[in-house]
Amino acid sequence: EPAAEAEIAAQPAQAEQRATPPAPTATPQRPSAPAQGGGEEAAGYVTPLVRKLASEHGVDLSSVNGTGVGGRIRKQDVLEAAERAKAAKAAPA
Amino acid sequence: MSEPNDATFDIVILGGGSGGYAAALRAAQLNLSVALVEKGKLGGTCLHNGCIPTKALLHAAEIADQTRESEQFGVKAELVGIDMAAVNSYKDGVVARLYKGLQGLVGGAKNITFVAGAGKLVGKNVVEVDGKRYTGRNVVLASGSYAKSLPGLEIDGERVITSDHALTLDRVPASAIVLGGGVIGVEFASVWKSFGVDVTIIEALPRLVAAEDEESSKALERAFRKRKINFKVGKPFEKVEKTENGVKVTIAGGETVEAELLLVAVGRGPNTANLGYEEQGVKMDRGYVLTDERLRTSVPNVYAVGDIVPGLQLAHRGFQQGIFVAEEIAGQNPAVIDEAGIPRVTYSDPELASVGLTEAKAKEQYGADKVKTYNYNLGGNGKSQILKTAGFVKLVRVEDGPVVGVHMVGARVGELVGEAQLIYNWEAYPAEVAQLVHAHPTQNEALGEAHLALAGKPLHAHA
Amino acid sequence: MSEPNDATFDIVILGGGSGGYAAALRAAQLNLSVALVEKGKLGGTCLHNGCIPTKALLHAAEIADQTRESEQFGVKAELVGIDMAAVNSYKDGVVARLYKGLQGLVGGAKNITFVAGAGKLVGKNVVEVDGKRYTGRNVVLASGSYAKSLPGLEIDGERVITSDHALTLDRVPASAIVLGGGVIGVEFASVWKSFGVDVTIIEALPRLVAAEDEESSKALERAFRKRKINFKVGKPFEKVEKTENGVKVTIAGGETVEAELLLVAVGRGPNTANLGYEEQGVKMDRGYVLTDERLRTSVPNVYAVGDIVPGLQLAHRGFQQGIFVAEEIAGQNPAVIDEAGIPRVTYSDPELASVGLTEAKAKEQYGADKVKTYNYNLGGNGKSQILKTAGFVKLVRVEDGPVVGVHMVGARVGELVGEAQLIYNWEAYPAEVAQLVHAHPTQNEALGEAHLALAGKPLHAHA
Ligand SMILES: Cc1cc2nc3c(=O)[nH]c(=O)nc-3n(C[C@H](O)[C@H](O)[C@H](O)COP(=O)(O)OP(=O)(O)OC[C@H]3O[C@@H](n4cnc5c(N)ncnc54)[C@H](O)[C@@H]3O)c2cc1C
Ligand SMILES: Cc1cc2nc3c(=O)[nH]c(=O)nc-3n(C[C@H](O)[C@H](O)[C@H](O)COP(=O)(O)OP(=O)(O)OC[C@H]3O[C@@H](n4cnc5c(N)ncnc54)[C@H](O)[C@@H]3O)c2cc1C
Repeated sequence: EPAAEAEIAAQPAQAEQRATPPAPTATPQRPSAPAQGGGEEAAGYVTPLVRKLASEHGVDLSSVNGTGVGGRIRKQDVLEAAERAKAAKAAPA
Repeated sequence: MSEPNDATFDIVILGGGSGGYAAALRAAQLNLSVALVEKGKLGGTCLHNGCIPTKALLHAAEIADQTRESEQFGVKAELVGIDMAAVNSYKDGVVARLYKGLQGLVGGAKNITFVAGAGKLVGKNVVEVDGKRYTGRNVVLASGSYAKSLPGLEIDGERVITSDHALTLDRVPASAIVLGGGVIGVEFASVWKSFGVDVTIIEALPRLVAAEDEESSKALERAFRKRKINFKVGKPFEKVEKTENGVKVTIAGGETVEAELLLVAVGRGPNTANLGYEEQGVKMDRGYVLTDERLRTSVPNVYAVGDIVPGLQLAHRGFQQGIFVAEEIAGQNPAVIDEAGIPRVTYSDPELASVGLTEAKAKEQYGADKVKTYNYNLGGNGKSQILKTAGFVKLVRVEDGPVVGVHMVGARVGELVGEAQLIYNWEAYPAEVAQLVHAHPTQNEALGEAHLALAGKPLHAHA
Repeated sequence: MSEPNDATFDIVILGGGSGGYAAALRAAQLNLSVALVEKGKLGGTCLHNGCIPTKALLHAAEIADQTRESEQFGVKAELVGIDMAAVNSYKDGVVARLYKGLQGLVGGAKNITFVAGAGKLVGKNVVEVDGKRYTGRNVVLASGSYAKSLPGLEIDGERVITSDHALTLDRVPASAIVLGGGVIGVEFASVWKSFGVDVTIIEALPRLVAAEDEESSKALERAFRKRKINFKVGKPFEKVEKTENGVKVTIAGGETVEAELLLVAVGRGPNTANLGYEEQGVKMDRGYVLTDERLRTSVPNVYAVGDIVPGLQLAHRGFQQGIFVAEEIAGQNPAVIDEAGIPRVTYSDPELASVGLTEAKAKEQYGADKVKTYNYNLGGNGKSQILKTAGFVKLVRVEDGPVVGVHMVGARVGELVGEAQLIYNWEAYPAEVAQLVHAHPTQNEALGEAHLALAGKPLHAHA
């Protein structure tokens, strides 16, 4: 048997597994919204650029639903939250 | 939290490599009690047979090359030769020092019980070592990987060897064939060429380091051609025969290559056979342990980390996963790891470094019309000119969006991946990096220049 | 916007160094018409007599050292000697290639008119060159700096020299005294020692590289002591006398040092005398041009950039200021530059790199009880062990706040400053960096480890 087949097979197979994560064997659970401020004890995932953007737009990160990998809050999420807040304010009481 | 007085631990970890020991150290910090089972040496593959010894060889290789080419820089020197015994004692010295440091860290953690011996999962929460049972409220599988071979290709440790043997070679061979043009293969090819070996790489896939961006492969191939490292890509291996003084390899189409030895570097297989995983109900696929994104296996409270989990086989992925699992068990609810955000370095000469998506992957994910790239040639980078290295920094971005891939080729670019890692993981836009003008003259300046150009304001570059 | 048909430009720039040409290139991109006046060579000090040639010498020095110490790595080699003519032709080759590239960039920009000759500000918006007047809606002063001396210390270019002469020296002196332990002084001392020169640094301030964090100075001094680079700190220079074959320097207290030559590296003075600045009403202070944070001088529409503006005298600060001014004139309202966010690198062996505040400055600014630091020793960093370098990564943070200073010492750490620059300027918290595990084994991993430790979760470090 041409042994090299195995090599060809091995790498793409791994790559594939990478692209499509193995079927979850337990219910995947979304991490709770990252804590603000990046305190050491805080779990979750905040990035400085998102934090800055949030503070510029007065967005409370704990109220933002992250759409990035594993629930990471993306810039887009912050901008959308800011838009919603603006719209809500503009809307008649 | 609890003490192992009833031989029950918060966590029993099977394997003391990058993934296992990182989990143990982080768990201990979080006041969890740990049994860390290791049959070989604490530190595992990376420290003893992987990352560290190979990078020591690569540095000795760099020194050999610089000495050989020193006249270009005005330094008159003569390369007398490679003293392999001395190279090995340098390499072993580095490993020994780091090993001692690691032993100090693990030994100094009061709530880690180090268990020397081969362990087996004999219950869903029990690891047995030499007849003694260690029960854990949680178990972490971290048994690592081994150098694979191909069917019918027998490793004899003399003429047909793996990286394990290559790392303890007591001589510089006259010639070598490297089977496999992945990271490990090109690193050894690079070392050997610098040591004066006539090297040929054989790779079944159409390019070297095929997991990298296509432009990176092309640049590496160009550099290797210049270094007179032979390679044959796109042609699978067919067979190897012993000759009087070495080996003869036949590849598809009938072409043969002869050399003193053959290094088999066709990948690493998960070290999971006969360890009781399947018997205890852990779901597996071709020997790999399947987990969800929180590294849980199919058995409750049993986690897996490192090379046995499908994905990138890298030491720092093991560290990150080990830390993740410890924090998860401690109830800290850590953020899921983005596999694409893990930096990748190939330490050959030239080095390759990347993080995020290749151009091809980004186009697949976002659509070809939504992806923009910029390639900054190191020809415009002063420090790279000083080092006389060639290469580039290539950025992949989403239109009106962040940088989603960074790909670099050139001497020493591995060190630039730390910055690239922040850019990718923090989803920076080119303009956010561009406003920070980098130190002159550095190589990291090339990363800055690439962002300046992609932000529409090139400095030392044409638009 | 406008064409220079009536000899009126959007911007007239006086000086084609780092600050001036960056302003010109950015302005041209923004469709402004530019007259760029340069009396010497486009590229200025940095390209021709500063950054680039010194770093070429430092790389030749690195090669010499590595060859000398190659046996430690198992490479048997013999250092025959330094061929200064060859070193210089390597150095000049690098400069020439980059010069050509820069000329291409400036020459290729349609709306930049390059004016060769010495300019003088003869009106608030007029620069005269060889009798010809160039009028600008805006003027940018970018005339740079020159090597200063001390009162009574005469530069003869033979035995008492500045960096300009040191860069064209056609021999390796047997011994040298370096007056000034700042960046330029320690870089030359480092080069010469590697070339085999017996070097003594004399510095009036109490430590070498006194602008850096005190721990960085200490580490550099320790390393220099090990390299047998002599230095005397805290004692001002008193006088120099010629001896039969060289010079004799007397320092405060009467101690004398003799050597073949004396390099005067006591700082750079602004090149602003007799250029018409004061006559046109530009406010100055001891020769420096005063500006506000938007780089406006006291005369409307006259800006200043680079070494003539008080602050860090660094090429990339000049780039950044040049870009800023061009964008400001184009009405883009760029963000003010944070001077502390500009990275600083000393390219000696070992290298020093820093960004943000020193520990002392941070304590001054935030209060001593509000500042936390962490010093990660490179002894725990695999790649640094492989390079056999010593040093550290030190972080300075505000309690419950961001990292406000990063200080690094060790071979090649200059390349890590790109990442440090993002951390400081993006105001990252230690935990935000700590969640990204760095590539193993790299030196940038040490930056990661320091953040892990400061975030309370050390990996390869004791807490
Ligand atoms: C030549 C080479 C070079 C490499 N270079 C790099 C590099 O530069 N950078 C990088 O990031 N990665 C590199 N790697 C990959 C890296 O070494 C691995 O990704 C990493 O070691 C995986 O960690 P791990 O904990 O999963 O497994 P391992 O490090 O393999 O550790 C597993 C441990 O488990 C132990 N074990 C196994 N079974 C049992 C048992 N039954 N009982 C008790 N103990 C057991 C083993 O003895 C071993 O110590 C390299 C690998 C190789 C081979
Ligand atoms: C030895 C040495 C090493 C250095 N190393 C580094 C380093 O590694 N990294 C770093 O960041 N910085 C380094 N510097 C500092 C760096 O060179 C300066 O900060 C930078 O060059 C300043 O740029 P500039 O545009 O203000 O001035 P300059 O580069 O000095 O340019 C000013 C230009 O104006 C021209 N000019 C002056 N007067 C007139 C006139 N009347 N008419 C026409 N033209 C005129 C000059 O000819 C010159 O070309 C180094 C400096 C030295 C001396």
